[in-house]
Amino acid sequence: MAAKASEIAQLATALVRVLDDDGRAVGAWNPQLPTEALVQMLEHMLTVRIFEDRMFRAQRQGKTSFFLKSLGEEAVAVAGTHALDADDMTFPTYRQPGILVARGCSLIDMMCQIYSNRGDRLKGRQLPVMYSSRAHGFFGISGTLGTQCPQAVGWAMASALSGDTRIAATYIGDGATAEGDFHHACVFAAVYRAPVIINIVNNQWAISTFSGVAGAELTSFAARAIGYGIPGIRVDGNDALAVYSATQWAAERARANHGPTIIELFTLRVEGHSTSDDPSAYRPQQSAADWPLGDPIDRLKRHLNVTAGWDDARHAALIERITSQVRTAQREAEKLGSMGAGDVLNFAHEVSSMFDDVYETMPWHLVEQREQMLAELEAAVSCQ
Amino acid sequence: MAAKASEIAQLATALVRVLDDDGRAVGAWNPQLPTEALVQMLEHMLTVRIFEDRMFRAQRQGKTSFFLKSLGEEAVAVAGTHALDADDMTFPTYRQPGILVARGCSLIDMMCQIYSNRGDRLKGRQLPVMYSSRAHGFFGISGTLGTQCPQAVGWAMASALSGDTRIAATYIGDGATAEGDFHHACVFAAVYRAPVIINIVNNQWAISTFSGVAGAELTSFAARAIGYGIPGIRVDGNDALAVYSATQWAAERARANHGPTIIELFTLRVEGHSTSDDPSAYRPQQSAADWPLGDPIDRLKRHLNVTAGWDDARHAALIERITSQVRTAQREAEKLGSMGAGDVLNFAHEVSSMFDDVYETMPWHLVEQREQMLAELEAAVSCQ
Amino acid sequence: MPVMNMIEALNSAHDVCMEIDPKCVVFGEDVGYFGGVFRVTAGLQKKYGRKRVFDTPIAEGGIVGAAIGMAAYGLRAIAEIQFSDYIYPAFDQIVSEAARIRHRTAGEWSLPLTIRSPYGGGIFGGQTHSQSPEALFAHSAGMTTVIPSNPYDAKGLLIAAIESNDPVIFLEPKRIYNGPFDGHPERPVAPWSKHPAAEVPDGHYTIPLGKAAIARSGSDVTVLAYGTMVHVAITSADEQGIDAEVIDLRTIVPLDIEAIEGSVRKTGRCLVLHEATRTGGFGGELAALVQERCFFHLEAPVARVTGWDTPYPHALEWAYFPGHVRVGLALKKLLES
Amino acid sequence: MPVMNMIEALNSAHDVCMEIDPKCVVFGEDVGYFGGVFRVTAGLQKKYGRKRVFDTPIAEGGIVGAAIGMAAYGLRAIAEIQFSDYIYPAFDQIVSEAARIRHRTAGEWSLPLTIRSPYGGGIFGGQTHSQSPEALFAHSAGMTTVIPSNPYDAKGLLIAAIESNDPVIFLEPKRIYNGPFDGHPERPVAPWSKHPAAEVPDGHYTIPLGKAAIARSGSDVTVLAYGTMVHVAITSADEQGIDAEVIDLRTIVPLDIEAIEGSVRKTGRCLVLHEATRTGGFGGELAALVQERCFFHLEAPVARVTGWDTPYPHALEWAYFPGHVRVGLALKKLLES
Ligand SMILES: Cc1ncc(C[n+]2csc(CCOP(=O)(O)OP(=O)(O)O)c2C)c(N)n1
Ligand SMILES: Cc1ncc(C[n+]2csc(CCOP(=O)(O)OP(=O)(O)O)c2C)c(N)n1
Ligand SMILES: [Mg+2]
Ligand SMILES: [Mg+2]
Repeated sequence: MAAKASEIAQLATALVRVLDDDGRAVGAWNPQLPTEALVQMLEHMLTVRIFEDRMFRAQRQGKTSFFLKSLGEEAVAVAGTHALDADDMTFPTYRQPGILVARGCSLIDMMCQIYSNRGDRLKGRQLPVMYSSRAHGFFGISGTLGTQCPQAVGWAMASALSGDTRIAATYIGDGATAEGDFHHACVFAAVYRAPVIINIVNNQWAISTFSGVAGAELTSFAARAIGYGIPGIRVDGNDALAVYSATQWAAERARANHGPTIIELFTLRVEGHSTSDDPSAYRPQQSAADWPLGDPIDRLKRHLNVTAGWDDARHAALIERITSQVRTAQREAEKLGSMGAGDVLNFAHEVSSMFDDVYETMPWHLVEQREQMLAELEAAVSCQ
Repeated sequence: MAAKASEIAQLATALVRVLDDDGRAVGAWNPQLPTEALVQMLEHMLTVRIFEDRMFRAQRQGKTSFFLKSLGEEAVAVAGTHALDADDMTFPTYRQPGILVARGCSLIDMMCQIYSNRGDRLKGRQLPVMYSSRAHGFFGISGTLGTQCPQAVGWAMASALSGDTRIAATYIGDGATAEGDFHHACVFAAVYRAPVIINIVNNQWAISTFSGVAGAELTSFAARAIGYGIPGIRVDGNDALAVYSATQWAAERARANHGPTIIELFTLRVEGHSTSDDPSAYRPQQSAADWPLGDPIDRLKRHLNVTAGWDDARHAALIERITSQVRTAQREAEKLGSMGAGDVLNFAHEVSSMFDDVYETMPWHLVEQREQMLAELEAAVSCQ
Repeated sequence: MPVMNMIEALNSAHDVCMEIDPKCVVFGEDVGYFGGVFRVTAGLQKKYGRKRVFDTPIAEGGIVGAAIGMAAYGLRAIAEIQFSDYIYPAFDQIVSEAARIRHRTAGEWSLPLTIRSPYGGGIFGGQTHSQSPEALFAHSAGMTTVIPSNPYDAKGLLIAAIESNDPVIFLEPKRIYNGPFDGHPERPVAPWSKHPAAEVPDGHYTIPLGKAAIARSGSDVTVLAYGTMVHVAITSADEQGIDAEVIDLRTIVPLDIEAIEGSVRKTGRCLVLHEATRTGGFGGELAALVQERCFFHLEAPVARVTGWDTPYPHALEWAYFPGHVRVGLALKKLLES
Repeated sequence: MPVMNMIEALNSAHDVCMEIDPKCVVFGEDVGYFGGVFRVTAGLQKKYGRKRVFDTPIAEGGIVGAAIGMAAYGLRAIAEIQFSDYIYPAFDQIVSEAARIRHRTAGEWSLPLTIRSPYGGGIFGGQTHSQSPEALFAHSAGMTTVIPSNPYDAKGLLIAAIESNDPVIFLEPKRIYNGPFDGHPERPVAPWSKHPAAEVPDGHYTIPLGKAAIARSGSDVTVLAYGTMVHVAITSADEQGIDAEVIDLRTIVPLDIEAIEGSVRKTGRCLVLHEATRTGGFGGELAALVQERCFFHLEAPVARVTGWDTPYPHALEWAYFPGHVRVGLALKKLLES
C-alpha cells in the first residue's frame, strides 16, 4: 500500500492496467489471483451479459416497461465487487447489476424486479433495474443521479465511528460527477477520512453527450481527487485484474483507516443509454471488435487462455451453462407474471400495497386514501 | 502570461507573494504599478477599514440590526478590483465591500443600505451589507452562500457568447466552497471556458469552524482547480501587489478567451464573523501585530515607505482625510434615518413598497394583500 | 394551418423566439446536438449554432445558476430540466435566487428566464419520471408557474414565458406530448391531429400568462384543472353526462381568479384536480381560495381529486393516476351533495 | 421542576437521547465545538465527544446526504440546518431520498433521521434568516413535519422525533427560543420563565407526533396555528375578547384531524394562521381539509392570516409579520360574517 502510494500523484491521470495485449498479467498492480477466482469472475461477467441480453429482449417483447444494460462495463462492477468483502456496503447506480450477480443474488429475484411482477420484492414500485437488496449489501437505487454518493460517505462515517470494519463503495457515472452531490461526497469523505471508495464509472457517455460535457477534455475524472487531497487512480475499467487490484488497494486503505479513494474506471457504454434511447442519432455504430479498450470478457478469457489453459470448449460450455440458467430463471420469473402480461389495469400486486412503507405506521390520511382507492377500483370493475 | 503558465501546477499549492518582509516588491509577479496607483489602493483599503469601524460602532449603538467587517481582508477586494476593468462584473459575498469602495461607490449610499433608511436604494429589504449596485458592476448579494458562483459563470458565458470583452469575477469563502454551487461553477467554467475568475477567500474561518472543516488540512483550496483542469493560484491575500498581479494575470487570460482561473486568497478573518458572533467562544484573541501574514494595509504602507517616500505624516493625513469623509458621510446618511431611530413600527420606507418588484407587474393577489396591509396599519394606528 | 403535436408546438415556440431575438439561448442536458430526450429542441442547434443551443453538464443547480447569470447579463435564457423530478437539485437557485433577485436588488436586475420541464405520470416512468412539483413553485413568491394542456396553448404560453421579464417555471405534461389523454390507459393513444387545438400557427403569437381558458362550458359544477387533467376532466364529464364547466388554469401563479369565481358563482359546486400528491398540493390553495371567495354560493364543499400521498408506483401507475373513474365518482358525489 | 427556555429544552432533549442511545449522533454547521449559532447543541460535544457531536462543512446537501447514509447504517442521525432558509440545497436529498427510501426499498431500509432547523421571522434577520418552509415538506409524502411552540413540547416532540424510525423535519420557531411572543414587537421580550410550559422535566418523556394540543379553549371560533403563531393567536383572542379555541397543531403531517374537526364542528368558524407566504402555504391545505370535512358546520368561510407573498423584508419586518392586528381583524371579521 505504501509503495503504491508514492505513485499516487501520477495515477490520477495515468491508466492503471494489468492485462497486456497478449493477455498476460504484468506490472505492480497484478493481483496474483488464483485461477478459480478468475474463472468465477469470468462466470459472473458472462452471467451479467447473458442476463442483460435476455432481459433486453424481454423488454423489446413488451414484457416490461424499460430496461438498461451494462454491456462492456461488466468488469467494473464484477471485478470491483470481488475485491470487496461480502458485507461491505455498496451504493451503486443502475449500471452495476454485476454487484448483485457477483454476490450471488438470485437471477429470478432480479428478473422479478424487472418484470414488476408478483415476485418483485419491491412490489412493483420501482422502475426496472432499480434494484434494492439489503441481503447483498446493495443499497436501493435512486432514479435521481448522484444522491447515493454522500449517502455512501455517511454510511462509511457511521461504520468508522461505530468501530466497524466494513467499508462502503459507491459508483457514479462520468456525467453525474457534475452534480453537487459528488462534490459533497468528496468534501465529506476527505474531511472525515471516511472509509469509502468513490468509483467514477467513465463510460464516456451520458445519454447523448460525451464525457467532454462533464469536463473530460481538460483532465481526467480521477484528477478531481487531487483537489480534495484524496488519492485518485485512473484504471482501465475493461481490465478485470486492474479493477480488482485498484479496488483491493483502496479497500485495504479504507479498512486501515487511511481514508477514501477515488477510482476512475475508464470504460465504454457500448450500446444505447437504455431501451428508451436510440444512440444512432448522436454517435456512430461500433462493433465489439472496435471497443477501444477491448471487450472485458474477451480480455479476461484470453488471460485464462494464456495462463490457465482455458480453451474455447470450456468457454462455450460455461456460456451454455449460464444461458440455460438464465433461461430457466426467466421461465420461473415469468410464472410470477410480467408487466405486459395482462392489461394495464390488471395489477400484479395488491394495489393497496402502495400505501405501505410510506411511513412505519400508516397515518389516517393514507388509510382514508387507501379506502378511497379500493372503492374506486370496485366502481371501475362494476362499470365494465 | 505564457511564462507564468508553466509554473501553474505548483502555483496551486505555493503562495504567490510580491512584498517581502522589508516592504520591497520582488519576483516575477511584481506588477510594477506606478506610485499613484499604489496610493489609491492604500486609500481604498483605509477607507474600507475606517468605514467598517464606524459602521460596526453604529450597530453597537443600536443604529442598525446587523453588521459585518472585512477587517484584515481589505487587500483581497480592493487590490483585486484595481486589476479588473471598471465594467467587469463582480459576484461577491458580503465580505467584499472593498469592491464598491474601489469603484467609487458613495459611502453615503452604502451607509443608507446598512441603516435600511430612506436613502436605501434597496428599500429596507435587505440585511445590512447585502449591497447591490448595478452602476458599480456589483451583483446584489444573497444571504445564501455559494449561489453567486454559478451565476458569475453564466454571466461570463453570456458575455463570451455575445462577443463582449467584459469578464466576471466571483468571490466565495473557504467555508462555502463545500457547497455544490462551487462545484457547479467550476464544472461549467471549465467546460465552457468561461471568462471568469473564481476567487476563494480563505480567511481560515467559517463562523466558528476553521478551514480544516472545509478540507484545508489535506490540500490547498487552489488545488481544487487541478481537478477541473483549470489553472489554480494560491496567493498571499494580505499582499496587495500579489493579489493585483494574480488577478491581472487571470483577467488577461479570461479576456483573451483562455478561460477561467481559480485564485485562492489566503488571509485571515481578524474579528468575529459578524456582530451576531462572539469569537472568544471558539478561538483565542489575536492582536493585529500577530496576524500571520501581516496587516495588508501596513504592508502596502511599508512598501510605499520604502519605494516612494510615503512617510507617517502623509499616512496620518490620509487617515484623517478619510476619517473626516466617513464622518461626514455618516452624518449625511443618518439624516435619512437609521433603523433604531424610531420604534419598530415607524418604517423608513413606504411599507407598501415591499410588494413592488416581486414581479414586473403586480398580480392581483399582491394588489389585494397590499390593500389589506394598508387597512391593517390604519387599524393599528386607530387602536393606539 | 399547420397541425402540430405538443412537442412540435413547443419546438416551434423556441424557433420563433430564437429567430426574432438573438438574445435567446437554449440549453440543458441532451438538449443541443440530440435535441432533448423528448425532442422538444430538435433541430435548433443545427439552425442556430452551438453558441445559442447547447448541451450542459448534468447539474441542474448549475444549469439554473448559470441561467440566472445569463439572464442577469441580458440574455433570454431558456433552460430545460430533463424531468421535473430532477428539478430539486436546482431548487435553491430557483427559490432563493431566481424568484428573489428582482426584489432584493430593487429592480436593478430582472431575470428573463424560462425553466421548462416535462412533468406528470402516465408513461410508466416510475417514481422519478412522473412527479408533479408545481405546488412547490406556487409557494415561491416571484415565480410564475405555467402548465399548458394542448399544442396551441403550449406554443403561445411558451412564447409568452420566454418574453416575460420574470422567471417562469414551464411544466409540460409529458403524457400528452403526443396526444390528448382521456384517462383511459387501456385505450390506444389518440394523436393530436384530431384535436382542434393541434392547429398551430407557424409564426409568433402569445397567450397571456395568468389567464385561464374554459375548456368545456357547463353550468352544474366547475372543475379546475391544468395539464393532462384537463382532458381527463372533459372525458369524465362526458362519460357521466354531467354538465361540468372545465376551467383550464394554464397559469397557476398568478391565477385567473376572475375566471374561477365567475364559474363557481354560476355553478355553486367546484372540483379541483391534480396529479400531484394531495397533501400540500396546489389543490389545497385552490379549494381555500374558492371557499374564501365564493362561500355563500357553494352548495357543497370544494372537492379534490389528486394523486395519492405516496411515491408514484411504477407498475401500479394506473391505480395511482387520478383517472376518469376517480374523477367521475367525485363529480357524481359532488352533484349529489 | 426545572425551568427551561426553548433552547435549553431542546438541548436537554439531545442530551437525554444521547445518554440513552449510543447510536444518536449530532452534527451540522457550527454545531460541535461552538454548540450551534443558537446554542441548541451547546455542551454536547464536550460531554459525548467529537465522534458523536461534530461540525460539518457548509453543504446542506452533504449534511443530509451523509445523514441518510448514517441512518441507513443504523445510527440515529440528528442534523441541524443552521437556518431553514438554507435547507433548499438539501431539498433533493430530503424529498427525493429521505422521504422515499423506506418505500422504494419496500422497507429494507428505514431512516431514523431528524433534521432540525430554526425557522420564522421576528428577529430582523432579513429575507434569508426568516423563512417558513413547512409547506414544502408537508407536500412530500414520507416526511413528518413537526413545529413546537413552547419548551415542554419542544423537548417532548424532539425526543419523539429522534426516536421515530422515519425522517422528521423539526422546525424551531426562533423568535420564541428565548420567550413567548405575543405579536407586539414594541413590547419588551417576556422570558419563558413566567410561562407554565417552561416547566420541563429533566429526564425522558415524549409527546406523540401527530397529536395537536388545545392551547386555549373557546367556543366561538377555532384558530389553527403552530409555532410562534400560537402565541399571537392567544394574545389576539384575549385582546379582542373573543372566545376562540386555539389549536396548536404541533405536527402538521400527519395532522391531528380529529382535534381539528372536533373543534370546528363545535365553533362553526375557523381561522388558519401561518407566517409563511400565503399562496401555496400550508394554510391552503388546512382550509381545504376543514371545508371538506366540516362544510355543513361552517357559518363562514375558513379564513387565513399569513405572511404576504413577498420575500420577508428586513426593515419592514413588522409590516410583514402576521401579528396581533392582522389576526385580531380577521377574528373580528370572521365572527361578524
Ligand atoms: C438528477 C438527475 N438529472 C438527470 C437525470 C436524467 N438522466 C438519467 S441517466 C442520465 C445520464 C447519466 O450519465 P452518467 O452519469 O455518465 O451514467 P451512465 O448512464 O453513463 O452510466 C441522465 C441525464 C437523472 N436521472 N437525475
Ligand atoms: C447556504 C448557506 N448555509 C449556511 C449559511 C449560514 N452562514 C452564513 S456565513 C457562514 C460562514 C461562511 O464562511 P465562509 O464561506 O468561509 O465565509 P466568511 O464568512 O469567512 O467570509 C455560514 C455557515 C448561509 N448563509 N448559507
Ligand atoms: Mg456515463
Ligand atoms: Mg471564511
